[in-house]
Amino acid sequence: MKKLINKPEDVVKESLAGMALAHADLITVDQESQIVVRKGAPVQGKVGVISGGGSGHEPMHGGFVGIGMLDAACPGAIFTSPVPDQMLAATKAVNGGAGVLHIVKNYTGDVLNFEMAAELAEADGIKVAAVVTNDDVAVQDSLYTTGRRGVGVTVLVEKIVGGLAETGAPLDAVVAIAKKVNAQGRSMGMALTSGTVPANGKPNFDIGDDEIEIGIGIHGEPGRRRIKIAPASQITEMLANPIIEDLGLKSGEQVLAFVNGMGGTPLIELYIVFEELSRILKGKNVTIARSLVGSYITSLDMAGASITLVRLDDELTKYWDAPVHTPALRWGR
Amino acid sequence: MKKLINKPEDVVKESLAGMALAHADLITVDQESQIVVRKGAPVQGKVGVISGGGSGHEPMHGGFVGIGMLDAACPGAIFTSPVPDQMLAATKAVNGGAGVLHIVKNYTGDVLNFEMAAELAEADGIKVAAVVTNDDVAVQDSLYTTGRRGVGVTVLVEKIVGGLAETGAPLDAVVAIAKKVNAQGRSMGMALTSGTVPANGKPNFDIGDDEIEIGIGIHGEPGRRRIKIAPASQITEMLANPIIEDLGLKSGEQVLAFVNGMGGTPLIELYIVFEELSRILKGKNVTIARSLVGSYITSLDMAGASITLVRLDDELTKYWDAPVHTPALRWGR
Amino acid sequence: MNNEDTLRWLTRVADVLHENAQYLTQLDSPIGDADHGTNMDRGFAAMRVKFPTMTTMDIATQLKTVGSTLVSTVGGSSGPLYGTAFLRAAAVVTGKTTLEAADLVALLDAFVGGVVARGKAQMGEKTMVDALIPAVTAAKEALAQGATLADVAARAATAAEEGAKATIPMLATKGRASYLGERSIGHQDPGATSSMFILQALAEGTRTA
Amino acid sequence: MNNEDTLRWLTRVADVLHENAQYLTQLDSPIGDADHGTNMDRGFAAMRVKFPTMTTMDIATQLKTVGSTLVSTVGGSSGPLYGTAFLRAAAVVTGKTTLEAADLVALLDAFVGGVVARGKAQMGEKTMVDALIPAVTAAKEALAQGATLADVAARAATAAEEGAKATIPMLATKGRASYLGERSIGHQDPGATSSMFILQALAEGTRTA
Ligand SMILES: Nc1ncnc2c1ncn2[C@@H]1O[C@H](COP(=O)(O)OP(=O)(O)O)[C@@H](O)[C@H]1O
Ligand SMILES: Nc1ncnc2c1ncn2[C@@H]1O[C@H](COP(=O)(O)OP(=O)(O)O)[C@@H](O)[C@H]1O
Ligand SMILES: [Mg+2]
Ligand SMILES: [Mg+2]
Ligand SMILES: [Mg+2]
Ligand SMILES: [Mg+2]
Repeated sequence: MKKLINKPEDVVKESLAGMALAHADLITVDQESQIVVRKGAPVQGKVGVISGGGSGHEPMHGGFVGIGMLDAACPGAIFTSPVPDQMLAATKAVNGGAGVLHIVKNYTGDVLNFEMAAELAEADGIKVAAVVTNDDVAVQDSLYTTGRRGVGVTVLVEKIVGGLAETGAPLDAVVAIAKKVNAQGRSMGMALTSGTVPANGKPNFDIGDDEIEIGIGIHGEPGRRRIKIAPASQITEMLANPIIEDLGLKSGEQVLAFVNGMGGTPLIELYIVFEELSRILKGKNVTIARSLVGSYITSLDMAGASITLVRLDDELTKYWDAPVHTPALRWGR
Repeated sequence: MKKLINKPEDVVKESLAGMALAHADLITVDQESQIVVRKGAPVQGKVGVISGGGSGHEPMHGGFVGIGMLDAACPGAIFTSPVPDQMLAATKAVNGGAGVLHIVKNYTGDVLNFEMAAELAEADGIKVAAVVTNDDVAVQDSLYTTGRRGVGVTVLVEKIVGGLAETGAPLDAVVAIAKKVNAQGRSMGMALTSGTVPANGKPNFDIGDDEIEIGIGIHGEPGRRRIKIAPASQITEMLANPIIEDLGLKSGEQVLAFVNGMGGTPLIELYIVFEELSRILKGKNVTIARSLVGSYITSLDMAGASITLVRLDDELTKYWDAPVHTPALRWGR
Repeated sequence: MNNEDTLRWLTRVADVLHENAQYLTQLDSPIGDADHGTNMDRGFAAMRVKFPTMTTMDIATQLKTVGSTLVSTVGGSSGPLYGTAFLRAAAVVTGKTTLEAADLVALLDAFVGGVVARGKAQMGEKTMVDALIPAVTAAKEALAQGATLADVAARAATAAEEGAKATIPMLATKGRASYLGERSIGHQDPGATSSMFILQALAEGTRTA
Repeated sequence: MNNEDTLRWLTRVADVLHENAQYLTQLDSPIGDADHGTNMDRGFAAMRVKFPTMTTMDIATQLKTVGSTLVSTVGGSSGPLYGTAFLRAAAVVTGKTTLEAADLVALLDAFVGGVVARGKAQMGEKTMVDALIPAVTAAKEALAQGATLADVAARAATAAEEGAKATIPMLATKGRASYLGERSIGHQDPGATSSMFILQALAEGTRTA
C-alpha cells in the first residue's frame, strides 16, 4: 500500500485536522467527540441538519458542513459507521431549538448507530427526525432484506435539504423535502480498481487488468457482477439504463445529473462519462437541467465512477440553486 | 490500462464535449479549433487572458475558463503542447481590443508553440504579451538549460491575473501581476505511482510497491530521485523545505498555500499533507493567509501530490479573493 | 461462575479477538468492507484499559460496562449489535454474585435477544444470529438434560462453531453481504465467526473455572 | 533528385515514423513524457493525406507544405522544431526543379539551421541537434570530396545514426530530459532518433533514385 499518510490509525483525525485548518472560516473540528461543526452553530430557530458515516468518502460528509448544507458531520473510522456518542454530540451542537434532522445512508451500521443516538437525544428532550437514503439500483429493493444502499443521492439530499433549512423552514418541511429528493433519486456505480483500507494495507478485492466491477457501493465492497473492461459508452449505458428505468423517467422530464468519481479517477474521464450520459438522456428526450461532475462521494483511492439522477421540479431546482458555502461545494456567495 | 474512455485518440475531444455540456452557462468549446472559450468573449476593453498546454492536467486549463480567470484555454493532445493554430484562434476569440496575455508554462514545446502563435497574432495586429511560469524548485534554475518547469503556481497565476484583468486593467498591469505571482511562487511535487497515457496503454515508468518519486513534473515523467516510501510528515518536509528555502520565506510573512493532488490521490490524503504543511510553516512563524486543497493541476491518474507556496501581499490577496466563476474554481458569486 | 470468571472470560475474548482481528477482517473483505476485525479489536482494546477497574464490579456491572463501551467505540453494525447484547445480558443477571447453569442460559438468551431485537435478523440470513441462536438452543437442551455450567458453555460453543460454518453456503439477506446477492454464497460470515470466538472463550473460561 | 524523389523520401519518412512510433515513444518514456512517437506519427499521418496532391508541386512547395503541416498538427517541442526546419529547407530550394549534391547540402544546412534557430540547442545537450549537426558536417565533407548526391545522403544518414547513439551517455540540458538531471544519462534521445530516421529515409530514397 502506498498512501500519503502517517500511521493508519491516525488517518481520520489528521485529515480532519487538515480540513479544519484549511477551512477555519467555515467549520470547527471537535477532535474529542470527532465531529465537524458549522462555525457559529447552533443557528437559533433553524433546523439542525447532520449526517455521518464511515470515513473514506471525502469530501462527504465533513466537506459539506457550512452555510446552506450540513450543520455537522460525524466521521467514523474508515468505512465504519460512527458511534452514537458522536451523533449525540453533533445533535446537541446544532440544536437551535427547531429540532435536528439526521440524514442516514442505508447501511445497517449507520442506521443502528443513528437509531441509538436518536433515542439518547430524545431522552435529552431534543426533537430528532431521521431520513434514510437508499438510492442504489444495483441492489434489489425488498422488505425482507437490508434494502438498497444510500450512495450518490445523499450528497444531493444534503445540498437541497440544507438550502431549505437555511430559510428557517420547520422540521417537518425539511424532512419532507429530504424524503422527496431520495424518492426522486437513483444511483449506480462501477469500479476499475479496488480501494485500499489503510489499516489493512492491501486492496479489498483483487481484480484483473481487463476486468471491472459493476454495481459497487462506496465501501470498497465488490459489485453485483464482474465483467471485462468495456468502452465508456457501454459502461455509461450499464449504469444509466437501470436508473432511468427504475426512476421511470419520461420524455420531457428534467433531471439533476451527477457524475461522481470514486477517488482515483481523474476529471478528464468523468467528463467523458458525462458526455455519454447526456447522449443517452437526450435520446430519451430527458433534459439535464442541472449537473454536478466531480469526486464528491468517494471510496478511498478506488478508481471508478457512479451516476446519480434526481427528477427535478421547481422546488428541488430552487433549493439546489440556493447559495451554499462549504469546503467542497460553493456557489451563490 | 483501465480507464473510463472510448478510443484513446478521442479522449480529449470527448472530455471537452462533456465539460462543455456540464458548463454551458460558462464556456463554449470550439471543437474545430479545439479551444475552450468564455461565454460572451471577447469582453470589449478587457485584456484577454489565455493559457494552454497538453491535456491530462484537468481541470487545468479548460476548467479555469470563465468569469474572473481565463478567457480561453488551448488543450493539446495528452501531455503534448497545443499547436500555434489553437493559440491563434483563442487569441482572436478573446481579443477585446486591450491586448491578450498568454500564460505559458515553461516547457520547450509550450514556449515554442506560443512563440509562433504570438508572431502570427501580431502579424494580424493583435497586441500579445507572454508570461512564462517556472516555479518548480525540483529543477535547478540556469540560463544554460531549459530551466524550471511551470507547475502549480500556474493555477494561482491564472486566478490572480484573471481577477485583475476583470477590472479592466491595462495589459502592462496584467503582465506585471502575472510576473509577480510567478516570482513569489515555488512548487515541488511527488508521485506514488505513474500515470498512464491512454495512447500508450501502460504506465510511463515502473515503480515498486515501496518506492516513491520526489521532484516530479506534471507529465508523468520520473522525478529527480526515487526513494523508499516515507510517512506523510517526512514527504511534506521534503517538498516544503526546498520551497521555503528557495523563496526565502521569513518569520512573519504570509503565504497562499496550495496542496494539489496529481489525479489519483483522494482528498483524505491531501488534507493530511496540508496539516503537516501547516505544522512546518507554523514552526517558521509563516502564516497561511489563504489556502487551496484539491486536485487542480493533475497528471492523468498519477497518485501523488504537489505543494505550491506564494508569498502574499495585499495586492495578491485582493485579487485571489476577487470573485471567480469557472467550472473548477468558484467563489464570490 | 463469579465475577472473577466473567472477567477471565472477557479478557480471553479480548485476547482471541485481537489474535484473530486480521482473520475476521479477511472474512469481511469478500462479502463486506474489510473492517470487522478492526472494529471488534478496537472495542475490546478499549475494554482492556477498564479490566483492572472491573475486579470489584459485580457481574451485571461488568457486562453493562462491556455493552456501553462497545456501543461507544466499535461503530459499524457490530457495535450496536454486540453492545445491545451485553447490555441485555447484564439486565438478567442483576444482583447475582455467582451464576449457575440456569443463569448462564438466561444470560445467553438475553444476549441473543439483544442482537435480534436490534438487528431484526432471523436464522439463515448469514449473520451472527446464525451462530448465536443455535448456541442458545444447545445451551437450553443441555440445561434440560441437567448439564453443568461448563457443559452448557461447551455445548453452546460447539453449536456456535457449527453455526458459523453453516453460514458459508448461505445467501445473505441482511448486512453488507446482502448487497452481493448470489456472490455472497461460499463465504463464512465474519460476525457469526466473532460470535463463535466469544462463546469459545466462555467455554474455555468456564472449563478452567 | 526531383520532386518525385522528394515525395518518395517524405512518404518513406511517414512509413518509417509510423513503424517506429511505439519505439520513439518508448525512448521518450524514461526521459520524457512518452509522446514523441505519437507526435511525429500524428504529423506525418496528416501529411499522408496530402501526398497525392503534392505530385504536381515543386520541391520547395512540397517542403513548405510539410513544414506548415507539422507546425499545425504535431505540437510539443518537435512540431515547431521540425516545422521550422522544413520551412527553412524549402526557402533555400525555391524555384529548383532538381537538386544536385550541393543543393541537398544547402537544404540540410537550412534544415538544421531551423532547428537551432528555434530551439537554441548546441551539440552535447542531448537533443535532435546531436544527430543533425554531425549529419550536415558529414554531408559538407562528402560534397567537398566531390561525392554524389546519393553519397552525400548516405554519409549524412550514417553520421546521424552515430550522433543519435552518442546521445546515450549525455546529460540533458535542453528539453524535458533536462528535468531529470543525472537520471537522463544512459538513455538515447528520442528526437535525435527521429532525426536519424528522417535522414536514413533520405539516403534510401536517393540510393534507389
Ligand atoms: N441485521 C443484522 N443482524 C444481525 N447481525 C448483523 C446484521 N447486519 C450485519 N450483521 C453482522 O454484522 C457483521 C459485520 O460487522 P462489521 O463488519 O463490524 O460492521 P459493518 O458491516 O457495518 O462493516 C456481519 O458479518 C453480520 O454478522
Ligand atoms: N531546445 C531544443 N532544441 C532541439 N531539440 C529539442 C529541444 N528541446 C527538445 N528537443 C527535442 O525534442 C524531443 C522531444 O520531442 P517531443 O517528445 O515530441 O516533444 P515534448 O518534449 O514537448 O513532449 C527531444 O527528444 C529533443 O530531441
Ligand atoms: Mg464497516
Ligand atoms: Mg509532450
Ligand atoms: Mg464490515
Ligand atoms: Mg515528449
